[in-house]
Amino acid sequence: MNKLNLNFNQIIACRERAEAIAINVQQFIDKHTTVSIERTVLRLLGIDGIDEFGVPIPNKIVSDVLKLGNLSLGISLYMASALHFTGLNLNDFLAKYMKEDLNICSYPLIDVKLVDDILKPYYEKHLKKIKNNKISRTKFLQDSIRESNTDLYVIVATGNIDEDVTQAVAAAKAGADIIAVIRSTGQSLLDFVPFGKTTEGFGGTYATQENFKIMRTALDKVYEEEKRYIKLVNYASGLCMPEIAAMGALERLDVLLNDSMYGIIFRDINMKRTFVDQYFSRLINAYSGIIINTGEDNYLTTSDAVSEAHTVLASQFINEAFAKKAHLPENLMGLGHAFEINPDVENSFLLELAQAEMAREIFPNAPLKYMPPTKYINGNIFRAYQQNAMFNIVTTATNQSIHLLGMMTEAIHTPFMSDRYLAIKNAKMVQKSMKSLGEEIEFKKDGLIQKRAQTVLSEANELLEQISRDGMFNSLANGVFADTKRPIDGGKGLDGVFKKDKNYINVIANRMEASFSEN
Amino acid sequence: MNKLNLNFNQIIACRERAEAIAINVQQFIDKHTTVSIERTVLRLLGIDGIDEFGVPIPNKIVSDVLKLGNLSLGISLYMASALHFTGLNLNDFLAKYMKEDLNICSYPLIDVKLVDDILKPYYEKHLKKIKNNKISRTKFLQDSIRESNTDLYVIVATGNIDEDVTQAVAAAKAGADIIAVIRSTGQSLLDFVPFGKTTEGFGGTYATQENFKIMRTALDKVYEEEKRYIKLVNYASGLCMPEIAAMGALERLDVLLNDSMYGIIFRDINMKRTFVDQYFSRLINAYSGIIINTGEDNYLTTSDAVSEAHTVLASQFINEAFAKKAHLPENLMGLGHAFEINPDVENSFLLELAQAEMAREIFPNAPLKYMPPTKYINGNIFRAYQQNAMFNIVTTATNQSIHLLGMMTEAIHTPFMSDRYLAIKNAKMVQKSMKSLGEEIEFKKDGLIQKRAQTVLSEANELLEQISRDGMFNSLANGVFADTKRPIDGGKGLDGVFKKDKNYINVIANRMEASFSEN
Amino acid sequence: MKIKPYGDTLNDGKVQLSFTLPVERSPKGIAAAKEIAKSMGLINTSVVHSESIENGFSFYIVYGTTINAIEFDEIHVEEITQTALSRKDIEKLISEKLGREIVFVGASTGTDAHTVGIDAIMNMKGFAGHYGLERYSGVVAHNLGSQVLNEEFIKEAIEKKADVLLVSQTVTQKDVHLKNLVELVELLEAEGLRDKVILIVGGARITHEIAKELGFDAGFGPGSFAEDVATFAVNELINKK
Amino acid sequence: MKIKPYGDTLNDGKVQLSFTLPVERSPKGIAAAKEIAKSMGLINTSVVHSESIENGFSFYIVYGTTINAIEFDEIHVEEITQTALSRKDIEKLISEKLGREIVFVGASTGTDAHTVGIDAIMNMKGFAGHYGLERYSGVVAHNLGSQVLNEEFIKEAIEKKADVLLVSQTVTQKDVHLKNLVELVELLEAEGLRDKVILIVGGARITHEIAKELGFDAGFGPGSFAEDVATFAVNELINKK
Ligand code: B12
Ligand code: B12
Ligand SMILES: Cc1ncc(COP(=O)(O)O)c(C=O)c1O
Ligand SMILES: Cc1ncc(COP(=O)(O)O)c(C=O)c1O
Repeated sequence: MNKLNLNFNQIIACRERAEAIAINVQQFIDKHTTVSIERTVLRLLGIDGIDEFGVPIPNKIVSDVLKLGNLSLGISLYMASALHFTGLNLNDFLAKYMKEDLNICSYPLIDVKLVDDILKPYYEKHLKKIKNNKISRTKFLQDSIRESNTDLYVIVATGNIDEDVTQAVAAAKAGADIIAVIRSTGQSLLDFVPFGKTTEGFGGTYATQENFKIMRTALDKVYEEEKRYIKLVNYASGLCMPEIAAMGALERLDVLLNDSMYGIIFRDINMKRTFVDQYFSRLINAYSGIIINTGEDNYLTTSDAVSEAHTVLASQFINEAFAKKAHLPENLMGLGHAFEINPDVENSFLLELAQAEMAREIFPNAPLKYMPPTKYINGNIFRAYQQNAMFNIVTTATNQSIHLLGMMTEAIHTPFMSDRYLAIKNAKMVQKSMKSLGEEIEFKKDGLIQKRAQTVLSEANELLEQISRDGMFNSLANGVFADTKRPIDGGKGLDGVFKKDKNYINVIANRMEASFSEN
Repeated sequence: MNKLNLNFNQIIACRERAEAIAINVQQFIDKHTTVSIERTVLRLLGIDGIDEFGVPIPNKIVSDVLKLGNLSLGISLYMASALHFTGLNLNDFLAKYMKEDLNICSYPLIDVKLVDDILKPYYEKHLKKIKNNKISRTKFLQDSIRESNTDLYVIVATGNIDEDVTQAVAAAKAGADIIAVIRSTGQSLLDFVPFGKTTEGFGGTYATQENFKIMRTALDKVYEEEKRYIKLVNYASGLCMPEIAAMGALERLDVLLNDSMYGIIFRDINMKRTFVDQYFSRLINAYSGIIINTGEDNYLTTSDAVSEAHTVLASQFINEAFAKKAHLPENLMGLGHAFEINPDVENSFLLELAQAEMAREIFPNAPLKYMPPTKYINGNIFRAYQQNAMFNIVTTATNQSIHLLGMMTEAIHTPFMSDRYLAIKNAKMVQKSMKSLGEEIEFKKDGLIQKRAQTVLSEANELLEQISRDGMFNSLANGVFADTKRPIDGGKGLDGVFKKDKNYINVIANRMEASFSEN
Repeated sequence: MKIKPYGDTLNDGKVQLSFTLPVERSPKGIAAAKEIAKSMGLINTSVVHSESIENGFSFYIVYGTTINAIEFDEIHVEEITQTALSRKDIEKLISEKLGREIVFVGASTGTDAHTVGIDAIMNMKGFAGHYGLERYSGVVAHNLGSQVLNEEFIKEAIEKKADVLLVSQTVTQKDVHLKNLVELVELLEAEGLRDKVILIVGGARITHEIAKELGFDAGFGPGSFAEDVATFAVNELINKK
Repeated sequence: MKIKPYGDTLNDGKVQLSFTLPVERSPKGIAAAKEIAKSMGLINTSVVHSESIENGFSFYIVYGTTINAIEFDEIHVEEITQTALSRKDIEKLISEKLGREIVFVGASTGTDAHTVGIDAIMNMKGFAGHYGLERYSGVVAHNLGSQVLNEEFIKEAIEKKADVLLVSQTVTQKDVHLKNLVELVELLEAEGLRDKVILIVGGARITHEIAKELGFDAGFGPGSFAEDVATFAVNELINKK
């Protein structure tokens, strides 16, 4: 497809530059681990639950090592050593550990070579579960009735998982294909994952494994009733990125928002911390067949969508390169972009159309995530409904994959049930009445639409060149994205980053990486 | 412009067939006059006002002739004879006539050759006024600021002319270019025009000359304030078609709904009556520079917009031919069409786009009147707002001239002030954000859009062929338009039609026709 | 069961409203909009949008929480409870229980020229896949069209020996339909005909409740089909026998 | 002057409302929707749309006439009455009347990560063509960014010798902003700082009235610019002198 007459050499150049940028960051990543990565290892061994103070056991164990051990060696070693010396199985050991208030560092460390053998039975059990989830998902999707290539995505955000279920099921039955449970404000800055079912959150519902399970069960019921598999989304970006990825894999989530750049820019998370976390979390996603969604769309909420369009594209190239490094196939790369141009700009719709078509042509196999207008939505719900219709039109004309529905009350509150319902109807009307629009219209040669796409592409190329020259860390410090500058050693979570010892071991990462080289 | 790859020979064939149909009807028209035509003559001599029972003086005079004279000779003869024999000027005669309750037939009839000389001073005065109106309009329009080639048209319909003014001025200031004052339900079946200012109507406000003046004055004030000339519309179709045309010309209306076919089908007005009326009323419009609007859009409210699209096009060709006969130049032919396909029809938007573009290409110089979705609007005001946005998009993409704004409350009530305001904002957002859409997109060769237009054109051609074979009267009796059959001698108003005597004279028609052959 | 509107939590009472005020947009206008909402028993009101609509008017969108719950179980609806039979069953009922043709006379009356509704019910073709009364065996359907004055309508009904009168009314502005409908009932009563016919009205703003109030036997709103009307009418005629 | 909402005739009282009910769509649901509207003091209510929204819920759109008029002239608004000065005039005022630099410390506090609002007010570039405070001569503007906890915010304010504190709050779900704002006032009082600073809050759902209620000196909603805040703050500082 080449409706825009894009310069293919430029696209290749962009990919090469992004690759160079990613390689550079990857060198840093490969040398480091984080508290969250180590907790994730524990979770995938099967360690869950909280202590009497509400502290998750994975956190408790990792802080033992922080206090008395050396996390640079990896929690795998400590865990294996403990099991080795106590001679207990994991369950019994954990019971004893909790009851007697032991420290995981109380045991002599064993030879690294023995670690994998000791831990294998535990992690295999959970990786098996994850593989099975992947198989079931594939089957469900094959058997599902689908009316369109575009998945309609809505959010629920009541703060109460039971109410979320009510809303999600109603939305699914009304035609939504994907349900995202937005997290409570502030969760992404917690350096632990809350535990159990929750019914109180602000602007969203806590992401907990139990909440994942509750929602998955509810949506699987919709599948039984309607033979439509409803994809479930949650948000991994934040201080617990890999842990949430692991939980998502275990509970058969289908999509995870998973983007360091979002954490750095919009949550002021330290860049070193989150790049390292991101690699491991994406590895898990790749292993589990979970689509990642990246957050480039957010850039346009703080910077201008007309002049900064190329930053979105540049970042998509970088995110693609990062994703490749983590073995994600293209069909799991849900790169983000957004319809955020001020509608008062003359021909803004044509610019949006150019941008969306461009993303589609440059990333033809990626399940692109397209975000609705948010910034220029105001309290006029009628106007918002129209803007959302225009957004829906662009998706239908350019065949986007994951289509987040705009809400008429975007500027007011997290969606009411009726807001979501009306949003679905809006999209459905467009999908049906404009079904073949994409095939039927062409863009004038060298017209405004073609030229716009060409310009954005070449600006992205320049920006990538500059970033590859300055390095990713410096570029973020200089504020290349979203008009936001983040110091390399600033932000939250840097104290959770550790240089790997030469004896460092991570049984899960090893196992997963091996599985990818097998294929 | 030929984005649709239409067959030009077919267009020419359609025009020829429509011409043949119109010539046939014109033969009937030329032989007849109606009560309303004769009353119009009186009005253009300057006769206005009502008697003590509320009967308009023109009606009173014409009924004198119905009772004691022979209307086939034309009212001009009676009027001239009366003035000749009383030796009074028109004013004095009227005063005497009213005071003494005279009958216009009381005077011996003079030689037809003298009639024009006697009446000339009176009608010249009013035709002069009309010419001046035309000149002022041209000047206002030249001096006006215009943002787009498309005029946004909204209706007011409170029933109360004062409230209408409030609403009209608000709408004009919010960006409306054209204001139509909808008539009260039932007025079109009255065989007289109500007199004076009115403040009570149902579903609309009575069309009276005084109401015209009140609204014209209010809109001219907007011009003074904003340097934007606001066009004023009213509705002529009905039993008083030519009278309203005359009143409109005198009060500087700019557009008149003026279509016999509408009256026949949707008001059950007798076809002979209204064809005859239509000719004279369009002559007046042509003379006054008033745009006519035809009512083909209405067909799709009773018959299916997908299968009967060609009836709209066929009727437009016929209306064009009728208009030519009445000396209307193309730039006054506001042929009607509508966006009325069920939005549940797959690709309905593409069909609408094809239809609108087709009308634009076939009638490139006509100020096409494009009607919004009405039939498939329901009480869901949000859905309606979206449908209206989609309609607005088609207009912007196909460059329609007179764009009636859809109301989100179409299925509920005649518009509230806020409905109209929101409708204008909706259209403005589309006009701005999609400004160059029409130039920038092309339609796939032999794709769905092109094929649809080609099919509709060829079906219209066939229908025109059939109508030219059966004759217009029989075709209407057979229900070719709007699934509605109307017997040739049925409906309202046939008793107001008269065969012209060989001595028939109509000083106004003569003068106007002469003026056209002068040019 | 007490119920309240639902936003995103059961019984949170959330409602959206919009209206215009005849004042300029200003902080005072916004406060006035809030007052209007409060006067409707709303709390936690939030004027989420305000806009000048020119010429001394302004438009407001408000969200709020209504404090009133209503007792759902106590709601009583004047409702036509029979479920519609199929055309076949109706035809059987007519031939078996009435044993004669029944005559429907219908029109869009007064100054109303909207015929799509009455056509949908009466004409052969019907509406949305439901055939109209004309198609029913055992039914004679006379559709008089539009703008039929009440007097003329009654005259035709007598002439055609109507069993059932069908009236369609679409224009409701300034309650013009109510006047026209009441007039019809009065005329029928004056002629001593009211009890001799089944009198039915339909239209976009018609409900069974309104129809009963006005003295009609039944009323049908949007989404009605010939089956609904025929089921009701035939059953009434059988009951009357 | 008594005023009512306006549909198409002065004081016709027309309002539109919409809401969801936790019941299936049915004639009873529609009647319930009407009851809800009536319970809000509406008459001539008309349920113009009803739709099932799946899973035991239904959506309604209602038009009606409110019987309540409100007394417009009696409405009192807590309003910042000073009209905003231009940047130039503000700078002049600072140098002439205060004769020293004034220090603004601002942040999006608590868990709130929305910075566009506070950036619009404080950063060089400003918003919609209005430069931010950073650009003002005589002003030192420290924008601490987002997710700044109240304790940290106060610490920075003390350190930077703030004259004016600017707080931005965007997330209002479950009134999370109110708790956070009240907490800030309490902490400032506990530290004996409340009277030493001008305390200002802004955000999409903030009004001057709410701000005053919460113990702030002023509140700014949508459409505010640096000029508005600066005018208020500088005048307050001059008054305090
Ligand atoms: C089509 C239409 C027209 C067409 C009518 C063509 C025709 N031959 O019927 C035309 C263009 C001519 C027209 C003209 C006017 N219209 Co009109 N029109 C409409 C429109 C778009 C659709 C109505 C329709 O056909 N609905 C489809 C049918 C199937 O639905 P229905 O009538 O409700 O019928 C169903 C049920 O109600 C029921 N039913 C109906 N009748 C009966 C009878 C019986 C016995 C039974 C059992 C059941 C039954 O069964 C039907 C099937 O389910 C509506 C807006 C809208 N979207 O609703 C405006 C609308 C009805 N029109 C309106 C107006 C004001 C007019 C005019 C008066 C405007 C003017 N001043 O010129 C004119 C004049 C008409 C007149 N004198 O009556 C207003 C009425 C406002 C009000 N509430 O009073 C509306 C709502 C538009 C608006 N917002 O202003 N109109
Ligand atoms: C942009 C945006 C984001 C961006 C923020 C990026 C950034 N760096 O700021 C991103 C994508 C990161 C984001 C995330 C979230 N968002 Co957000 N977001 C928005 C959005 C689209 C626009 C807000 C905005 O920038 N407005 C433009 C600015 C200029 O307006 P403003 O803030 O009102 O500022 C003006 C005035 O209020 C005033 N002002 C503001 N602050 C101050 C301070 C002072 C001192 C003064 C004087 C004046 C002043 O002056 C400004 C200029 O006139 C709104 C929806 C909308 N259209 O409003 C949702 C919205 C605010 N977000 C919302 C939510 C829930 C979230 C999340 C919590 C969702 C989640 N659970 O993940 C997250 C997390 C954020 C968190 N922890 O706080 C909700 C809030 C619902 C509610 N009422 O509680 C909204 C309304 C969307 C929705 N309908 O759900 N969001
Ligand atoms: C990439 C990405 N991750 C995560 C989130 C949500 O993060 P949080 O839970 O911190 O609000 C978003 C929200 O838009 C996002 O775009
Ligand atoms: C051509 C034409 N004439 C007249 C009218 C209005 O006629 P009436 O005043 O009879 O409602 C319309 C309304 O749509 C129309 O399309």
